[in-house]
Amino acid sequence: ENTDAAGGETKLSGEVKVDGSSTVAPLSEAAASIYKEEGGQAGVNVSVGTSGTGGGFEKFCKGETDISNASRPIKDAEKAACEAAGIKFKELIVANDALTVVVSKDNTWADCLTVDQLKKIWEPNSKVNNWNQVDPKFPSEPLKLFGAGTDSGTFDYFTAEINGEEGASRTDYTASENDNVTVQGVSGTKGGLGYFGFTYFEENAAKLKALKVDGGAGCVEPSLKTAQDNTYKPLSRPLFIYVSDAGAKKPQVENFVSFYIESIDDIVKEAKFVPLTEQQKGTLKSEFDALKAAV
Amino acid sequence: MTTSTQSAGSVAGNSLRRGRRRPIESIVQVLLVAAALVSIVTTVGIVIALADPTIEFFQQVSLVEFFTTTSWTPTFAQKAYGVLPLVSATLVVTAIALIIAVPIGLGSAIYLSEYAKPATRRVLKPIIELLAGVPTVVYGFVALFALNPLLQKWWPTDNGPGFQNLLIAGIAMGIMIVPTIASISEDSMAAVPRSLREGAYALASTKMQVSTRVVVPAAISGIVAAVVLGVSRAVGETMIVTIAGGLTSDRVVFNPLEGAATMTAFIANISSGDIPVGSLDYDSVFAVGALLFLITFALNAVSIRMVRRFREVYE
Amino acid sequence: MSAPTLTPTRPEPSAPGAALTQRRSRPGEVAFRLAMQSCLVIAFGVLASLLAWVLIKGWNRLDSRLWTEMPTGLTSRLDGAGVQSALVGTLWIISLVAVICLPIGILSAIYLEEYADNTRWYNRLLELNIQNLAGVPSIIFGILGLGIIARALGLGFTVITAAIVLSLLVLPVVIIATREAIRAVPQSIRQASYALGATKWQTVSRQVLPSAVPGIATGSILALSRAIGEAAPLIVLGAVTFITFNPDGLDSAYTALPIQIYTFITRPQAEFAELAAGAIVLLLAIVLVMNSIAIFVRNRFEKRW
Amino acid sequence: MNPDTTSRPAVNIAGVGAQPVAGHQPRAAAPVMELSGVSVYYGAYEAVRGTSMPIQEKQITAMIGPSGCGKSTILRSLNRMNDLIPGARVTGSVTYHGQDLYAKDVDPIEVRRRIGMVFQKPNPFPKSIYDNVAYGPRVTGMKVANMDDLVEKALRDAALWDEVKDKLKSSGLSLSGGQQQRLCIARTIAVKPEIILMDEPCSALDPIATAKIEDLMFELSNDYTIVIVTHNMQQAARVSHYTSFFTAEVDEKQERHGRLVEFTNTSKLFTNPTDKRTEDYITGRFG
Amino acid sequence: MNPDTTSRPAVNIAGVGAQPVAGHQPRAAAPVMELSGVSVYYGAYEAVRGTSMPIQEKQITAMIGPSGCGKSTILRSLNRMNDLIPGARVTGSVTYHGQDLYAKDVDPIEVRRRIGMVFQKPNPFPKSIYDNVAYGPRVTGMKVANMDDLVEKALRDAALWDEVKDKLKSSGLSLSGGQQQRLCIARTIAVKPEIILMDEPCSALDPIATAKIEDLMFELSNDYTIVIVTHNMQQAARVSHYTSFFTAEVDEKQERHGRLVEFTNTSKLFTNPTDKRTEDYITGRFG
Ligand SMILES: Nc1ncnc2c1ncn2[C@@H]1O[C@H](COP(=O)(O)OP(=O)(O)OP(=O)(O)O)[C@@H](O)[C@H]1O
Ligand SMILES: Nc1ncnc2c1ncn2[C@@H]1O[C@H](COP(=O)(O)OP(=O)(O)OP(=O)(O)O)[C@@H](O)[C@H]1O
Ligand SMILES: [Mg+2]
Ligand SMILES: [Mg+2]
Ligand SMILES: O=P([O-])([O-])[O-]
Repeated sequence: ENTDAAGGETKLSGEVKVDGSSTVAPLSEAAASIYKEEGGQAGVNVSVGTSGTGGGFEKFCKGETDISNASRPIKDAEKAACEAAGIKFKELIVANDALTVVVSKDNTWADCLTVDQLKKIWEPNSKVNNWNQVDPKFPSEPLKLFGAGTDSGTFDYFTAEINGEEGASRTDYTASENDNVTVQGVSGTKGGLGYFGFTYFEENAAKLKALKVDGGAGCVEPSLKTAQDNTYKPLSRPLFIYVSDAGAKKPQVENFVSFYIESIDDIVKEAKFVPLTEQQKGTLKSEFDALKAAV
Repeated sequence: MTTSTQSAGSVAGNSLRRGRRRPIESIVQVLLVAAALVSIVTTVGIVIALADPTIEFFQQVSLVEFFTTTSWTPTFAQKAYGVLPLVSATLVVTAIALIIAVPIGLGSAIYLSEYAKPATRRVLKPIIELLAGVPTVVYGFVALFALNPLLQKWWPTDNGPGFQNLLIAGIAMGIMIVPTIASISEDSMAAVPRSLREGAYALASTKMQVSTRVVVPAAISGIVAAVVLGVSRAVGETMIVTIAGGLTSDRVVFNPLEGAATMTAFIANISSGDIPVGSLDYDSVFAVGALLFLITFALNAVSIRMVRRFREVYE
Repeated sequence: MSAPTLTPTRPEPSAPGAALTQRRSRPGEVAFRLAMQSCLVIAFGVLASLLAWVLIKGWNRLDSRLWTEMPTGLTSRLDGAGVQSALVGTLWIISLVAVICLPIGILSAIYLEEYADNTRWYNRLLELNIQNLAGVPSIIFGILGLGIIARALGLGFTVITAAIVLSLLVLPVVIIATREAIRAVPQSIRQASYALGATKWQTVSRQVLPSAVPGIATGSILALSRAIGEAAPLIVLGAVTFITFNPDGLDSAYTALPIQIYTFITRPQAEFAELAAGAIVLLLAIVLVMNSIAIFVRNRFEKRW
Repeated sequence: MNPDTTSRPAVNIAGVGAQPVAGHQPRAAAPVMELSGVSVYYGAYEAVRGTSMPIQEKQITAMIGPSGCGKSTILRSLNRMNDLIPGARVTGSVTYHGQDLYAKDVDPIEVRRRIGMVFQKPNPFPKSIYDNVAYGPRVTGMKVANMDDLVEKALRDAALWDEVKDKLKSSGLSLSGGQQQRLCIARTIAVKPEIILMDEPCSALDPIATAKIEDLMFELSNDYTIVIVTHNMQQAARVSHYTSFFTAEVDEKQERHGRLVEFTNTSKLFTNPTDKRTEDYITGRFG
Repeated sequence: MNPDTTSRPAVNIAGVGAQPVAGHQPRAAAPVMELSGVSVYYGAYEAVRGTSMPIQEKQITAMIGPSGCGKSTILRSLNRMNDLIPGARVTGSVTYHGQDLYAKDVDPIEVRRRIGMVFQKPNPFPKSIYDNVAYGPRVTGMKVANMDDLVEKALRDAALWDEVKDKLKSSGLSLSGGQQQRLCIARTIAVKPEIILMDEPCSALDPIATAKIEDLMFELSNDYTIVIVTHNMQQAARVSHYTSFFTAEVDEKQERHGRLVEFTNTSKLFTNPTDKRTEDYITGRFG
């Protein structure tokens, strides 16, 4: 049935409102672009906002959007807001990401950091300001830190995994909503260190060096494969879209999400994210079917 | 027409009593007043939009903490609500902008008003006004991708400015306000009556003497008003600092080579981001907004005074 | 006093008829002139090179695709991407701003200049309020829009919300410019009209306004061009950043050029920076053309009474 | 225009060596307007004090006096143009055919239609010549059978028709100063007022244009009552039937107040002034 | 001031009934400046044509004539104030003690130090009274032993000292119009010029202030050469030793050009003008 819709036999119209994480936005933008070209529904208008994961949920739980992009799972407080407003939803994992820790190409000493070392660097009130404080084997080189904007899902995820509490972080680093700042900052600073989504590393691999991360099972390098098979621990993360029941009732939204799921491989490729595993894809389909059934 | 005598011309002794009603006049009056009220409603709206969350904010954060502590980290786990870092960054950027814009703007104005040939002035003045209209997102882009790389390249020492820093934001902002300052001070210099210049020339003054001893002092309140306007644009400017100024706000920064968040940059970043309505963090945006509103309010009051004085000087 | 004394030294002030020819050399004079001139040259030089830099940076993007193509989320197709939806969004917003803001602004100005008795406290308050609003940072208007217009009035994140917010933002500009234009119409024209038995509105509508049209047009265009370039309030309003369709109504989602530029800047692919530069050139072209028209109108048509 | 029905005043303020000529007596006439005890205030400042004088029908009444003595102020009080100045206030009585001009139920717009005004600097509207003249009839809602005829008549009466008949569509501002002033007069005539007030109508004009306007004024006095303010004594002497001389007195608080010193017929005022100050002024001992 | 050494001109332009009094003859004197064949252009427009006249030392020379005839233009050519008007150009010769004022190597700033100027509207700088007077000596780099003395002397000479001695620090703009004009004169005197040019210095003033300035001018003529433009014939007659009468001629292209009609001593010009146009003007037949 949804194949029919995706094939464009029924002419749909109306809006599909997507908002939320700026990390996930490229994925939904790619979906929207492919949908526009191949979805066969010229009357459907998809818009993708980038209010951030939290901002997205805020609108989502007010019923202002149909789909919310998220770079972390929904928080309890947000869930409660949705419940209070009578908004039911389904969480769908649409891609994987590897939060990549990067240093300058001039950094010849560090190849791998343990989670403990990362924590030592990033924990609240950390006084680590030189690479040799991270590891005495490292040379004396001032450590300059760059990181995600403090109101992003990326920041939440990184702090939760490394420092053990969401939002817990030292504060004296160059924070930016704009990951290009981190790219430029780290690549131009010999002792620089920063983190962001895998895509930004891939696009700038010529300027940056990605560090391996030792989550207890040895050093693992971030890559499509290690992110997919979850061996890049603890910084590989899933990326989500949340679809509301009310949204899914709208034929054009249902049609778009179906298309999103059908074409997920192309979309992920275009957006340069880490693709889903076969198992994840299976879950995705079944979750969506469950959603449709519920509607 | 109601009176038959309307077109009778110079018939003597016609009554002058109100003959005709003029309903259009009254309708127009009502419309005009209604339109004028829109601006009052706007101000009231701003105050309402700011007041509620701001009051809530200050129920949880004391004014003392807000104004005296030196770390602003509402989005971190260990939250701190001292607004001074945002204020200091705003000050630094504004100061840099003025250091650049005031001399260049004023110099340009003096040249245009006292030295340039009328034909030159006729061409350049509109161009300056034209440049005053360049959208600020353009300056942000240019600061980030063109100016800062240059600055980093030319910086004499190793620990030069970072990718985002207050210096570059200030420079870009300075460049941005040059046209405003130049144009308004030129206006006020042009408004100095010719007769004053002639009086000075007739006393055997040179051009420099006329410019610096007569024209600039006579136009000073207009010039000050231009500078104050420049300050208030710098304080309220958002895009440049958001793009090129940085976001750090955990301590008071006076070193322009570091990046730091100004009040506006904080608002722009947070209000597009990840915070739930009603939370303290959300309220903090409005508290900063209210502070910004008050600061610009004060600046405007100064500027309005200046302009008024400047208008009255020669009357 | 008899024959003129042509003493070579600088004469005692009252010595009549002394030679006028020994020009004092005035090096300070020359230096000052040069300093002032360099200020102007620097100002123009810097601004010109910045604009030139943007032009060069966006050069590859400066063809019709910029406005015939939509933005794309497909990194493999970035070459063919444009900013049509943002351009159309900007045009929508600006037309609405014109419709909302200009009548209100012009009527307010007429009230203040021609009708208000400015010895009354409420009229002075009104005036002060407008001058003050003119200096309120644009981002505060974003907060107003978010809290009151989008949420409290329930207009949501739509074209009309953006248009109302930007209208309120530039309203003081229109009012102040219109007042200047109205004030520039000489009193003698009003008096002549009243002396012929015209009523107030007849005088205002038939004499004052037509004469003030160039000034009003100038102020209006400048206000609109300011509104076109504003990004900050739209960011606070949460303007949508990716749209592959053109807005089709007041309640439609939208994006606008400054927002599109801002989001392009944050993307990792180099093509986005290029596209941002291209979009900037487009935005600049619109703004500069509008401003030029405004300045031309002012210089060409403004009456010198 | 029939010269026989008018008596042209012809006082000549002579330079040394020129022969003074006594002016004609004004025609016998009834006052159309009467000022009695008129003071005009700008805010708290009393600009002119207790002025009483008549305005005679179809005569030219001139007001002279040094700058700032309140001539314009009094003139404007005659058609309530002072209403337009915030804070201006008139006390005493100004009557028009016996009606109090400042009574509550008097419509100032109606007043101004009856009592027209021509200003110091020619101020044509930035419209076509035709529209300048047609403006008054249009806004006052006059019933006009044929506007073209009315415009032509007014322009003829203002002695401008021949000069502009081929370019009625061009802007009033394209005319020379003297022509512009005649256009302003035509515009005023077009609404068929009874009285025309003129505030230094020639002071912005060259001598030739001035002569034309003076001739015109004189012709107009066949049909209209004219009040003219002038700083030019010669002009008052040349053109008017009656002259009032104003001056400014300085009071104990060093404030200056305008005062009517003498009002009488023109030839008497210039040949045989009653007041010492008038004599000083017209003989050039001050001013 | 010693009245014996000066001859006060006293031509009286009389109204009817007043007795004309022939003016005194001017003192014998040598010309300080000479205009010969001076024409002044604004761009392509020739505002004044071929003017030739001397300026006599320590005498008052008046320039009269209807508006627009080029009086101000000629006056400004005497201290190169025309240099400041873009496009203004002077042909013919203006000499100062025999030196060509417009020679290449003449320093216009030096010219203006010697030949000061007072303007129609009083234009004190928005500075203190003291600074207004001290301005000239300061900018010209005069060696001044004691500036206070110099300021006092200048203010005394300008007959203003008594009125302002207690408020030298208050703004020049706080003075009345007449006082402001005397301040401008004091300011000019302070740089010890040889010649003072005055362009309608009383036209913005009331009669009392005017009288004061006229007295002052007359006293100043003991020490200074004065050239005054006035639109007020009476004033010229009262105050000057020599008078030049200008008028405007209209040429074949309908352009108006100023022309010097007659230059002679004041009493002769007013009692026995040579030119018909002068006579018409002073007898009030036009203007
Ligand atoms: N609108 C006004 N507000 C306050 N004072 C005014 C106003 N108009 C005129 N005055 C004052 O009233 C007095 C009389 O002015 P008015 O214009 O009537 O004089 P006038 O005789 O016409 O002079 P002039 O010959 O210069 O035109 C002057 O002192 C003037 O300053
Ligand atoms: N800066 C200027 N540019 C062009 N033309 C000028 C300029 N100044 C004066 N004129 C013209 O030159 C002519 C003479 O002007 P000028 O001011 O010398 O006359 P005036 O005799 O002083 O008149 P008034 O009595 O009105 O002051 C006039 O036609 C005037 O329009
Ligand atoms: Mg007057
Ligand atoms: Mg002049
Ligand atoms: O935009 P975020 O994914 O960082 O919330």
